[in-house]
Amino acid sequence: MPEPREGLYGVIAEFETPGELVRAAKAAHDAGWRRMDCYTPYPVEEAAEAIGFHTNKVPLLTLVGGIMGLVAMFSLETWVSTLAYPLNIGGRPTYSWPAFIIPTYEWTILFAGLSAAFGMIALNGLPSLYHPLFNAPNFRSGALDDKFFLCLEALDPKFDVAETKAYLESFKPNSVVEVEY
Amino acid sequence: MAQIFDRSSNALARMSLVLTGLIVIALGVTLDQLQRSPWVTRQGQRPDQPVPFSHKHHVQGLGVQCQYCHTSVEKSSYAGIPPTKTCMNCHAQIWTNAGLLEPVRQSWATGQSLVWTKVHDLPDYVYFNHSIHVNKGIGCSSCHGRVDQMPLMYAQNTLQMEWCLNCHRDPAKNLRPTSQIYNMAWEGPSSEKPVWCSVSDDKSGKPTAQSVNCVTRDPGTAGTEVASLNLPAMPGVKPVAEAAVLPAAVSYTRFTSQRELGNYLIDHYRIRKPNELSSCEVCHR
Amino acid sequence: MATNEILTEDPGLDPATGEFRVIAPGFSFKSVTAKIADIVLTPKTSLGWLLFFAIGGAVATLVLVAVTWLFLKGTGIWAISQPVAWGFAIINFVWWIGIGHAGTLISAILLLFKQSWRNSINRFAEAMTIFAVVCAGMFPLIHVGRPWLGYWLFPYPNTMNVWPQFRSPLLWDVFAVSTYATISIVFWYVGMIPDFGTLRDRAHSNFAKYIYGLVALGWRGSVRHWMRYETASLLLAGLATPLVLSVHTVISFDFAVAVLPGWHTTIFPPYFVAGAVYSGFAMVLTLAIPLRKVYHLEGLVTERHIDNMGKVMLATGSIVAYGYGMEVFMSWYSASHWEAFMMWNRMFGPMGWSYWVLIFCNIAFPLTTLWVRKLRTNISFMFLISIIVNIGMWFERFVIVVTSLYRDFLPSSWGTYRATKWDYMTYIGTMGLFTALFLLFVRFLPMIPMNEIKMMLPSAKLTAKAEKAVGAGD
Amino acid sequence: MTSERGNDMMNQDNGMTLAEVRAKLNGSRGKRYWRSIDELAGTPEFEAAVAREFPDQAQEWVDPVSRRGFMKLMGASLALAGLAGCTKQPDEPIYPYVKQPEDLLLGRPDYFATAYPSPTGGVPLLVKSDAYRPIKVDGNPDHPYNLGSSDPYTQGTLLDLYDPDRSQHSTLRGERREWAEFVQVFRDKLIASRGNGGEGLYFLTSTITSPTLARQWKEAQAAYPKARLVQYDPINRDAVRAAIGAKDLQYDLSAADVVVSLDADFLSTAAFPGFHKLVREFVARRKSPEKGLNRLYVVESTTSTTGLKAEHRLGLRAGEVPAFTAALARELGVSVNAPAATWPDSEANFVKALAKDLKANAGKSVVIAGEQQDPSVLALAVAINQALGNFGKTVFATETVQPLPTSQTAELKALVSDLWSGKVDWLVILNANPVYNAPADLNFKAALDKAKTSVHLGTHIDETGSETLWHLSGTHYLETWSDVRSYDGTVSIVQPLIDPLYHGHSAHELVQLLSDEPSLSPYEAVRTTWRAQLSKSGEFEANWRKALHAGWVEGTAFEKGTAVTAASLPVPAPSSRDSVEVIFRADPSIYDGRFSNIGWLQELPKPVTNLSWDNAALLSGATLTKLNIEEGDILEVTVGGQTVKTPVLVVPGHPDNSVTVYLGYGREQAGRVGSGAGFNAYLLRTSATPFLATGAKLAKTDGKWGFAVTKSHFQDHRSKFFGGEGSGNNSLEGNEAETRGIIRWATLEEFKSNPGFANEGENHPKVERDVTLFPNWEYNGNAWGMSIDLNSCVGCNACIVSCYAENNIAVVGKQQVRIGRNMQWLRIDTYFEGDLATPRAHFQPMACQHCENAPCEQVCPVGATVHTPEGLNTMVYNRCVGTRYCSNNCPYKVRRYNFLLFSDFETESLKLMRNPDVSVRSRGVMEKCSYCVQRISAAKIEADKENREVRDGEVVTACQQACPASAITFGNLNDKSSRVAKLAKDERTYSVLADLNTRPRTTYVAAVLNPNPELAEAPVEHAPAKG
Repeated sequence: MPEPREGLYGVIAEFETPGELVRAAKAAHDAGWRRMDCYTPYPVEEAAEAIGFHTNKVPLLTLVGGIMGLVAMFSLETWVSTLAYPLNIGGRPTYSWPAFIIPTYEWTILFAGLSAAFGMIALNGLPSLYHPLFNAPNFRSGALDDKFFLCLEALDPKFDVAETKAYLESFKPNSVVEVEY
Repeated sequence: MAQIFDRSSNALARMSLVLTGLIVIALGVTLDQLQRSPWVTRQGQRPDQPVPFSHKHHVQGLGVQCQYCHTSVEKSSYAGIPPTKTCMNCHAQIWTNAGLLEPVRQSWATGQSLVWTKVHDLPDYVYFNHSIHVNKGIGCSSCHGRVDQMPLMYAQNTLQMEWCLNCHRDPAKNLRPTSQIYNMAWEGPSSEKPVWCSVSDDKSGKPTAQSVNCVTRDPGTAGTEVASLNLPAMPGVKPVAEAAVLPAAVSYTRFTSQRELGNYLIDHYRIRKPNELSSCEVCHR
Repeated sequence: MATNEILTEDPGLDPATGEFRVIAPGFSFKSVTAKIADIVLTPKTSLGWLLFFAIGGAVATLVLVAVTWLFLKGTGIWAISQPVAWGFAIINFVWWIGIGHAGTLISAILLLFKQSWRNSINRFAEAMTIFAVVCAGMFPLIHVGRPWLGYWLFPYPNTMNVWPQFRSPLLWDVFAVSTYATISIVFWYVGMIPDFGTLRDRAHSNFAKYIYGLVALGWRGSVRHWMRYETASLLLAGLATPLVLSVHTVISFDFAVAVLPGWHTTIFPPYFVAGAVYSGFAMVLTLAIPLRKVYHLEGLVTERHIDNMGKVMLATGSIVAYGYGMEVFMSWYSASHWEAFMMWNRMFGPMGWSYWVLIFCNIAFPLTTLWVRKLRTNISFMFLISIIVNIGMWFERFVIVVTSLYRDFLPSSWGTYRATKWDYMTYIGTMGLFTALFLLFVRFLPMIPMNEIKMMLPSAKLTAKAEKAVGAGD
Repeated sequence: MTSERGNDMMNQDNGMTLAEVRAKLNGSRGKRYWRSIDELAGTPEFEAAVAREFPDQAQEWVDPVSRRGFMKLMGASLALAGLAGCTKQPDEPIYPYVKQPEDLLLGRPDYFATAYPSPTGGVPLLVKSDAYRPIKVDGNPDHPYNLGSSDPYTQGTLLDLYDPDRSQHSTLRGERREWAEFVQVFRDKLIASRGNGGEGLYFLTSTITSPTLARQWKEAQAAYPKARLVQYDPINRDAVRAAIGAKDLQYDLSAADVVVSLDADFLSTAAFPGFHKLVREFVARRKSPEKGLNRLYVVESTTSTTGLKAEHRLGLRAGEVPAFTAALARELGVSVNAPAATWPDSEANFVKALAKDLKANAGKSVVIAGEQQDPSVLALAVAINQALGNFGKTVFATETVQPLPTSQTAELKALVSDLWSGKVDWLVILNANPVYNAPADLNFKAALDKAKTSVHLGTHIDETGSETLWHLSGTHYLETWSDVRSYDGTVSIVQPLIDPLYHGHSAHELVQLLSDEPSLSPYEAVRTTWRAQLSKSGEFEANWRKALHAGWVEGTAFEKGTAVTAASLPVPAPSSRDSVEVIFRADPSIYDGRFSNIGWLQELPKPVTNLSWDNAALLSGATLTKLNIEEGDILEVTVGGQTVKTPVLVVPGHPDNSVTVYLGYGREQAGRVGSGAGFNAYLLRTSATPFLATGAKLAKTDGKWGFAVTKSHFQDHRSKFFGGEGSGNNSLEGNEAETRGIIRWATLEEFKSNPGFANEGENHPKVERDVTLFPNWEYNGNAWGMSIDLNSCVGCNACIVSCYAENNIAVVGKQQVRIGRNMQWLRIDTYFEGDLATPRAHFQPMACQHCENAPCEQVCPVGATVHTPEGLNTMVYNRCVGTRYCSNNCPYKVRRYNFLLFSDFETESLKLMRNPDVSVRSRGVMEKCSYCVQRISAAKIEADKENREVRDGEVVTACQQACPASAITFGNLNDKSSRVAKLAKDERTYSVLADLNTRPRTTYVAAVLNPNPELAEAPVEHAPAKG
């Protein structure tokens, strides 16, 4: 995540409908913008498509977590029952694998689930309690309510304050605002 | 609408998440260590005793044998704490005016017990038997440490279950010839200090533990050094010391490592298998 | 890409199908936010809420008193005895856990099946799950004789070199319930992060801004975040589905693994899971019907929801009925004296009444009436039936636990069971605890997921122009 | 029921000092460890409307949490957790001896021979002593009389020694006094009476059993010829004295093929003289059916285990037994001084068949008469035995075991009349409690006031002790020197195991005060008595030591003769069948009330009824129906103007229009355990009708009583459709026990045609080791196992009490027993069979079966119950968290759970009693039979030290040790030569619930009965035909 710094973060345009946002985002992406993002009150898959975000790593993390849980619990059970303190429990074999399946199963799910949730949060760079966008006067009042935002960021090589603002204005948004770090 | 959080809050939030994780781990490690710490186990602590009795002085200095005071160690679960009379056997004659011994004389005069604080204190649900350990080749120092070097008594070991199991699961590492039970300085055989053991053929009606004969000097060269365990007299059993005078006929095996000796003694002392020794009912009833 | 699906009309929204609408017409993004967020953000707490919270809290103190006395005296204050060593504690545990299942089912399984009508009820169903698991989770801990040693059930390195015994269904419970609780909480929380963002941005007081801001983790609605979020939600749903099936399966193992006639049966896992869902939906109805009335959410929780839940109950109730029938059948077909006697005793023994209560509440009444659509959409009737099924499902566990134990193998050790005031106090107290927790949830957390409702609004549909623009990019 | 007055009086008189002394001994009064005093003490009001099916809960609110407090408990429990958390053990002090006794080896028990002076003859004992504290009482295995067996009373006397409610010092009008002060006053009196020969000096004692005490009394009598000694026990042998004078009858059942009991309950309690030997010899003839079996006929009134064990049992009203005996005698050709009565067919057939069988076995049969019957029954029995030629073969007449045989009731009556006429100057009561147990018509309590000075010597300040002027703290038999004869005459020296706990003094000391050597100690007195006998061959000191060591004095057994003359006594005609009779019997658990304060015995489920903590009016089902009442209803029983209220309990096989009441209950000053339990049946008992009263009136009154019956009593009301008999007259349990193969038995004929009956057929599944999903666990070393012979078990409960003592089992109190929480590790399951009116019963001792495939172990989440390599199902208390799952999953329901804090961790005197080798279990912990693992471990350690295997018979479990019937055998199944391994191979051996494949290590040997073919059995198929 970028460290807080001085200067301009980018320019955001506020749209009334998801359709307008998607159109603008698609156009900007096609125009070569890469440091950009859309902000919507609910998931708009097309917007992600529009800015070229297709895949993410959450499933991989989940798989890795699940395998970790599986291996950890099954080996723990096997070790405990056969090596650490092998006891005769009601005449059952020490390596009672059918009984071991259940905790293993649970831990597989536990680790996978935690990996999915925390993986998502980590990949999203959260927590990010302070974010430059929150400086925009209209962002917090609308972004998670009923407005749709397109942000073109200053880090993009194509960025130029005046030109970018003008470019965004061309999509007829509700407003276009500069965002400071 | 303005920011709710300061710029620094991002770093703070992430740091606190990491910190929380670290604290949880640290807490676990601390608790794990704490339960083994002397604060809990009293390992190495020297509680206040009515008389600052020095095992070092009496054992190392004066050569008093363990069993002189702990009389029932070979016969009973309880090794025995000496009655005041045992102290007075000598201290009626020597150090009769020593201030340190005043509580002993008081006890003798009034008939009130000296009240010691237990140093090796097992929980009440643990049933430990001294006699079986001593009779099967576990020396005093294996558990109690170098008592002969302790001016004031303390517990050398934690006496926790894991510590007990450590040996019950692998007794070979601590077994020694029964002739060496009271030898505080016993360190086990090494290539510098080998041990020679033999088994007497005459096993009729005799505990095999007594028919194992171990010596610390090469029996081929010089006279053997033998100390023996006073087992209760049994019909048809000759004292070991007598048997040991007849070395010529038997063949000795030379041991240079504790592991070899331990395994040899496990066979000949008929030590039970680790799964039997670590079975719950052995200690808990 | 599923672009075509988005353009096709959602059947649930089409009045032509004759289905109830999932959401009443007339809602916009703005009004959805306002409707849901304002319940939470209003500075005024209604008197009714305070009253019910006070009642819930007062009832919850029963648990406190009962558990304090329990810890002072021991489990002997309960009715448990030698043949019947498990009583209310285990019954309540199974009952509460079962109730919890509907929440996970709604949020996870219906999500996977793309049953979008679930969106309105999934949040509070999940909350119900968590609070039910809280109530349930208390019981295994307090029911043991030495609760302060409960941590011995966890595998941790210790100075005794002793480990838990992994063949015991109780240990499986530990893993199943703790996993279930953890995953449910995580799922619930993840689901609320965007809504917390909304609340943060709408809150007036600084304190609310700060608190909601913290728990929102700085959520700002980036579509990249949204995409990962959607993936994670789907994965969690995918994981929670086998989990929820496994949890009640594992709990049924507490009984099925035992040798006791009446417990030792392979039908238990499916029948427990179905029963759990059955009771869970009943509890969702019990909660949803007053809530939509009090908070005027009839537009978001419509008759469609009530009807659908009735159908789910009909389905799961039928599975449960099949389970009961199969038990009876097996007790005859197995030609086992144990089974036959157990079933005779269950029906006609001294505690046979409990079996007939259960048959009436779970089978006779609901499964005859729920077929009727008119009754299914009759709110008061559904409320009544939800209460009856809750009672019936409690008796199911009572029958399983008590009537199997009190007359088992050796006639010499037959006994009986009569609950004490402490049993009742603990049970009723957990209902108070549940109510209090639920009221707190209703007051301080968004009880309907705003973002998921917004997705279903007509205005969320992309215009053809925008669609074309995206399509061109592919 | 009892009144509150006595208790109040005790409080006024003795309250302060009692409290002081208790504070001194215990540091505190001690918590109410058995049951709430409020229930116990003064107010025996009946509980309101409590249906038996739903016993209510103890009122925990009322019961204070006690000083222990929450934190202390938690702390202790955390410490028990084995330092697993951050808990530390507290510092523990060591108190070494100042001078250690030479022969004391701390940590190892010592064993001393002594004897329990039971009123019917001494029980020779070998007492286990740990650091000089007696901790276990068992029979002396070398003694020819009991060969190591014991009985519930004897086992219970250990707790009597340590009873915290024992009198702790002597008192005068409730004020504390020293023994010496009494001696001074008494000596003054004696000096004053010397002139008049001791006139006005009266002694009242329980039956004297000690030859030394008898000798001391005779010497005193010589010095004070006008002094009077009265012996009185409520359960006395006056009938024997009336029938055969100062003689006793001994029976040799090993030579008897046919045994007939005429209301003689010789198998169920030690109250019957010679119990230990009788049981042993009786069951010895039942252990090998292949060698033939004896046959037992029982004609009895109240149902007893003897009757239930019999091949043929005839239930008669007690008043009909004399006439029946006469009929039998007449049938056998004995001349009878009574008119012939007419009998219904069943009885008439019974007499014919019985007489025929007896004639066929003349000289090989025994007729035993009950001592609580009319003397004519005893006299006729002697005549019958004489006619059959049994004397000298199976019956012997000997000198009586009582050194001073008297007719006790008559003597007591004379004493009371002397009291009223003011002749009694001093009344010294020794170890007797007449205020409580004297016949009601004598009104002893009022008469006692007439004595100018009254003295009571006893271990408790009981009903009598609180009425007399002086109370002297007495000694328990384990605290003093004495002697006693066993029923066979062999003398045992009673040697003390411990100094008197409360500075008590014995009757020997008091009687000795009347002699020339008033300060002669009981030790010297006993030595004096036996000096001549022990000097016969060899030196006295050596012989004395030998007698002490062995436990008996050689050559003192009675000579077995045949000379006895039965008095010719009129045979009372039976009362009308419509008139209600009341039968008085000693309680099977607490005898005549002397054991009331022994929690072990109070909590013991009585044989037949399985009732604990109470007595009741025992009725037949038909009488109950006739009276239109239910079990638990309250009945007013009126006999001769006296009325008591008593709850009602049905007993299978009880005669109609007859009520049995057990004596010994309703005590007001027994102590914290016994006071207030049950109702006082002595109030109905008159000196004229001590064991049977007729013309009683029964009337239902208000209220309900909740019984603590440990087993359910449901009748089988199932219709045939649901698998029942359909008659509503059979016990559901009995049917189920049969169907489930829990009880398996056969008649001798069936056994002969199919010796393997126990493991064949649909209801008799057997363990099949090959049927398994996983490999069988191999046991290569020792494999401990137990075998219980169901043909031998007579259900006497000795094993249970022995188990209490050995394993530190807690007593839980009536309320807890009622809701099924008794802690007995071992129980004796009683399964009735057949019609409720004429049942047969099977007794099955049931403890942990130590299943190899233990269902309990598999479900314990913390591994607190696991299998040892030797096959023990071991329970690790300190690991248990108390989920109780193991108990649920135990098909035998033998696990016991500490629902509350049942064990007493506070009362000092009880701490002395505990077995140091067994953990005392705290609350929240499961426990169960361990096969006495502490004994196994001790034996293994000894064997290991000697590098040998444990020998067969080296490990004896506590139950096995106590069993008078040798029904229990324990040992190593892998040792093919061991007795248990041989029994395990016996064809009759079966496993209970074998079809569950739990593979129990405890197996049962199926019973084989030997019915007389002429007395038709109910046509029930017990065993499948061969093939």
